[in-house]
Amino acid sequence: MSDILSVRGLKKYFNTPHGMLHAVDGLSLDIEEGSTLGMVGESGCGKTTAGRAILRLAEPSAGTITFDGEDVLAKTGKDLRKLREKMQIIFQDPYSSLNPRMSISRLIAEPLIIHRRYARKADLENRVKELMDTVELTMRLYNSYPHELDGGRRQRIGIARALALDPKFIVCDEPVSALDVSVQAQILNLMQDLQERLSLTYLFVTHDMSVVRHISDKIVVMYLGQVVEKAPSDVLFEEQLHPYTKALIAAIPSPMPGSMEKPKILKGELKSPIEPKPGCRFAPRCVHARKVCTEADPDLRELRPGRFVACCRAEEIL
Amino acid sequence: MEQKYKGEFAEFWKRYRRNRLAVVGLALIGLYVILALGADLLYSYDFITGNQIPNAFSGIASFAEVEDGGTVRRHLYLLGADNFGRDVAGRIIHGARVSLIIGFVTVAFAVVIGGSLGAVAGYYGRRLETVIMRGADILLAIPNILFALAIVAALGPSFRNLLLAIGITSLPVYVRLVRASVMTVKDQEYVEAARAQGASDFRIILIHIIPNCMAPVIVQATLGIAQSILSAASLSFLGLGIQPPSPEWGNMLSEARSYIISAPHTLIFPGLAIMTVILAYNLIGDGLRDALDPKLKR
Amino acid sequence: MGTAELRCRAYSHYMQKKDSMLKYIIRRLIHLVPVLLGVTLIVFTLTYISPGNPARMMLPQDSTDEQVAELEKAMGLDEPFVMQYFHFLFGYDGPGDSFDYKGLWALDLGRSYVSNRPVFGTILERFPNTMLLTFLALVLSIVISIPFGIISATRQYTKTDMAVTIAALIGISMPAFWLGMMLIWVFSVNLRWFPSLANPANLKSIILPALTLAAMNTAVQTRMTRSSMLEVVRQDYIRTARAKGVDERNVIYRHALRNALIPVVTVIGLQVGQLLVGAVLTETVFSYPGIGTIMVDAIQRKDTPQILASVVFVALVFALVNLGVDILYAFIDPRIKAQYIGVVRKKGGLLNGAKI
Amino acid sequence: MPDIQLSIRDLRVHYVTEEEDVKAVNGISLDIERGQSLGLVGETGAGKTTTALSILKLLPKPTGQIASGSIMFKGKDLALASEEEMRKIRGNEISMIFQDPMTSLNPIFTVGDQIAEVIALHTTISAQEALKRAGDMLELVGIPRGRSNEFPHQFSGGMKQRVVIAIALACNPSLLLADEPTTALDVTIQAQVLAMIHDLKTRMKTSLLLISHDLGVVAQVCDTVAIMYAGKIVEHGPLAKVYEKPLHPYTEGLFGSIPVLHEKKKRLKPIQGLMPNPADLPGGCVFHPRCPYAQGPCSTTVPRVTEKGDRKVLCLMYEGIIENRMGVADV
Repeated sequence: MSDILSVRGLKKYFNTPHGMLHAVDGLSLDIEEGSTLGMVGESGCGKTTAGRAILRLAEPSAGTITFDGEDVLAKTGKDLRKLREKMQIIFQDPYSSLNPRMSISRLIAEPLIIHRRYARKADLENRVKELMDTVELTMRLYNSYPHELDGGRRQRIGIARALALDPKFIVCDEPVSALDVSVQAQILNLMQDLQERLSLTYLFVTHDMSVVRHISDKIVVMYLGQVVEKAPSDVLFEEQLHPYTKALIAAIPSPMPGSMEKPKILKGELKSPIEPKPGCRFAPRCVHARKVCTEADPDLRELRPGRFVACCRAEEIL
Repeated sequence: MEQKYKGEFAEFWKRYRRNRLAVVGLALIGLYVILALGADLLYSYDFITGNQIPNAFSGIASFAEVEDGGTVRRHLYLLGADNFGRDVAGRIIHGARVSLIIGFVTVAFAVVIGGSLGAVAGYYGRRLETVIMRGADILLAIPNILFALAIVAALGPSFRNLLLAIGITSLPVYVRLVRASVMTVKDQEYVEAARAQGASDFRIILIHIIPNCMAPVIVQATLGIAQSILSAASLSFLGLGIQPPSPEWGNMLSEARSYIISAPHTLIFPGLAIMTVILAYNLIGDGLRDALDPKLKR
Repeated sequence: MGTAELRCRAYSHYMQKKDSMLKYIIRRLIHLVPVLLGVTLIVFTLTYISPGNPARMMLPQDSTDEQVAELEKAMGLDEPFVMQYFHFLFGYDGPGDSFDYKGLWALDLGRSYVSNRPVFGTILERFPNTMLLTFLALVLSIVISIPFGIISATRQYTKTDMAVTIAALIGISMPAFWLGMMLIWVFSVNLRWFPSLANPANLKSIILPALTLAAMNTAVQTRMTRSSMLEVVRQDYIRTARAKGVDERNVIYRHALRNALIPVVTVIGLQVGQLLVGAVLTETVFSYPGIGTIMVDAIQRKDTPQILASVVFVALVFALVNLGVDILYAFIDPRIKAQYIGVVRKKGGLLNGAKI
Repeated sequence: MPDIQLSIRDLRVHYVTEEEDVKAVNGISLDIERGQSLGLVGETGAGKTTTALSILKLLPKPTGQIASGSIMFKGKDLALASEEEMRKIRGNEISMIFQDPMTSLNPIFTVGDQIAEVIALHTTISAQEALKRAGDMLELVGIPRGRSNEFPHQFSGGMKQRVVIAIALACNPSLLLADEPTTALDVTIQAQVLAMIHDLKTRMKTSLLLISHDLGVVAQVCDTVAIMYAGKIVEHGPLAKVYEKPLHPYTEGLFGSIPVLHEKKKRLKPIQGLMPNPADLPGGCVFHPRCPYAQGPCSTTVPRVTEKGDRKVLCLMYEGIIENRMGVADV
């Protein structure tokens, strides 16, 4: 399988009243066609911004993005709009991502109208019905409005809309975080089924470790705008190479009876990456931090085959 | 499509109706509109502007001989007569026409021009925004009536200048409002979703942004009509608006001022007319605010 | 380095660093300059384009065109627009001495065409009268509106609330000049309690104009206090206060009120400016010698320098008042204050003056 | 003989508006022993928060009403207590931590003042002394006392929640109600806060009612668990036993819905359908429209509590009315 998306050195900075915010600071990743890459981290780690920068919904400050052999950052105007048929996004908040003045059918039809997919109204309607069927929405809701629906159904609309143009790649930005667990499971199953049926590629952005493990083939862990660890999903949960990943996984409260030992607690809190000083960004909270950690940015290096880590003391502390 | 629109309106109406005062306001405006439209049928313009001096200060609900279009007839002064013996009720009804027109025209002008400027500033930002917003700041720095006063004082009192003065002074409010509203809506995820689908800027503004920022503009416009009517009456009261003998509530009050002791009715009724119209628009504005508030929708 | 990144750096001079309060005030003052310049330009342009020749107006009816032209020259009215505006700002030194003035920066715009007195002299002389009236109206409106707003909010949907709501609605709908005349009719003409003409020397005579001027503000502030209270009472931290066992009185007056007053203060601030303007009409109704009556007289007599001076003056005061309110606002709300001053040390907090 | 701290019997809470009558809590019974911690688990709209608010009688007025039932606390029925009596209990004997730390603190008072207030309210000490005690409380929750002069906006979310906890524990309450105390926090901060709650509760011997939608969070701190669905407690028992083998189909569905860290499941087994509208609940067993084991009587017969040793369950399968298809007839 070949990589459908390659990102190299992606940066996205924001100007804030307190200084330059390095939301994404040198992100590189590849996603294999038909696979799911999970991107996980706590709030403020830049994962959402990264997802949007890849689709150029937030204009990247630097870096290169290659999608399906094309240079995404070189595209402008019509070309960019054309490219967006192939790359779509599902948003976190099913409340604010749907235009409240549009009916369900209109919401799903909108991308098809924009790209003039169907000349005849009947064809358009058929396609909308087909999409509603795909995401298991009943036809009864055809003329309803988003505010009449619950979160799960709204998220199904978001998915149907993303699927309308037959994209190859979808950025899923916390698609289930706002949902109750029983509905969350329904949506996760739906997304997995769709991936198999339509051979979709997902970039799955989330803060929920168990969800990311469930759905991803590979995972990147982000901390303050940078990738700290990258590994196949199963392997990552067996053993973590970066002290942050270790702490993150240890902190998850497990619902397994008998596993109620005290979790290892990470001291301190996340600072926002405003004009960061050089050196490992995790160092202030890291129990293993030494002087060397604050001297230079650690590189993301392949410590073991297929497993990358950005920690200069990774070998020592293992 | 039509049926859907109807559904949305029905839902809006259901929410609006909950505020009983707002319904009263709507009924009041309806009444004024009907009176203004039928003003000529009830009282001819010549009659209410022509002098009937012998009947000056006829009391409320009194009868008197009047000359109307060359014939002499008995006339009921429902709300009495003023210093020239003109029918106060007739002048109020004809004045309603003037006030309603002023309110509507000035606000339509301000909403269209100010709104467009605000939308452009809000969506494109940068230098264009800076220029537009500085302009609005300057206009806002001169208090409303004062500015209108200065404009009419400079250009001379006439109906057209009055409209212009009030129109210009109400502009900056809509510039700021629409800009703020566009900026909020612009950052909504559904706008981002539209961009992700490949929609053009034009389509995003027209289909996704404008319809979603109309609510505050509609509310403000309703209150703005009240404000315009009040400004017009104030300017006329100072002698800078509609000139007598044309009937206008403000200039009626200005004339009546001298007869506060002898003929208080000439002072009371035009004032009540202004008050009820403004009250009605305020009530409607409150009702619209509640009915259009997205927070209450869910 | 990508172009977007460069763009980011280019914008960095817009970054607002943590300022001290003083810096904030200075920045706001600097920001005020272009706005005020714009205001003067607009007002000046309006008088420039207004029909009627001041020189001809000042001369007797039978003056010749030459005489008019000579006077125009003496007044500097023959110069181009830009020069005239420049004179307006920085002073005029004409061929004769009688039309010289130092310009707006020195609060000198020459003499009135009608009374031949320095225009700002008249304004500064009468301004304290307007201030007095405005101040009384402000105090009246605050004293009435805040308690009624609170009562209305704490008894939402009761008859009291309904009465206050309707009274406030009527208040915002009543034209000030009409209300003034109605008050005169009732209290001066019929009851003979107060004089119908007001002057600053007689405090009793200012009661009616102050009430008139205060009416609209009172109504607006009452509505604002009510809705702000209702909004704050819904907040989570009010629930926290109740969960602590704070009694209802203290929940309302200590926890809710101060938060609710933050937006009310802004509105009051904006209203101060409106009061100044409302004074124009109220003063006319009560023939009170303030800036308003100067302005109306000047307009009726086409006394250009006097109109110009009074409009610019009121706009200036209006702008300064609004600036003052913004600064005050920053002091009330620690969140905003903290943007300007690093760490806040506050004397007397929650426990001071509290009945425990 | 267990020392019962709080005993709720057949509590019903309704939200009455002009348009509808929302039945948020429909006859729940609960006991919390001294020093014990009970986890109340359920999804949005199950009535968890309403239950907690009705214990403190802080239901939104005038819509929220306790329709029937009793809430016995230290020999007193809180459902009948006066506002005056409740005020003495709130923040003193029973205190509460709310979900969103960002909005739970008053923005215009310093955190020190906010902690001191609750101490001053329920003790007779001087304001000065109260402020000193507030500083002690801050240190207890891991914040330097020097920060007591700062305002809430100067703290991060996790720190704010610590302040909220300090307020809640300041008067050494015998019962602490924690309503989703960590939902708004990041996972590493959540671990810090949970560990702190657990630690303080043990040290101060406080009973705890922990409300959460997260089975993992409850597992960290609770001894017993009650699962709530549509205003009813459908299952109740010792945490280990419930987690080991759920009795109620809804509990089973909840566990089937969550992805697990330690084993890779190919597919989740979610509960079908949606939460019912609390203004229009289904007849019979409220869960029957979504229940994979539902049979004829489920739509008509309202289930009653069946006791199975130290566990309780609300399902017709255990009343012998319908066939037990879960295969856990005997516990």
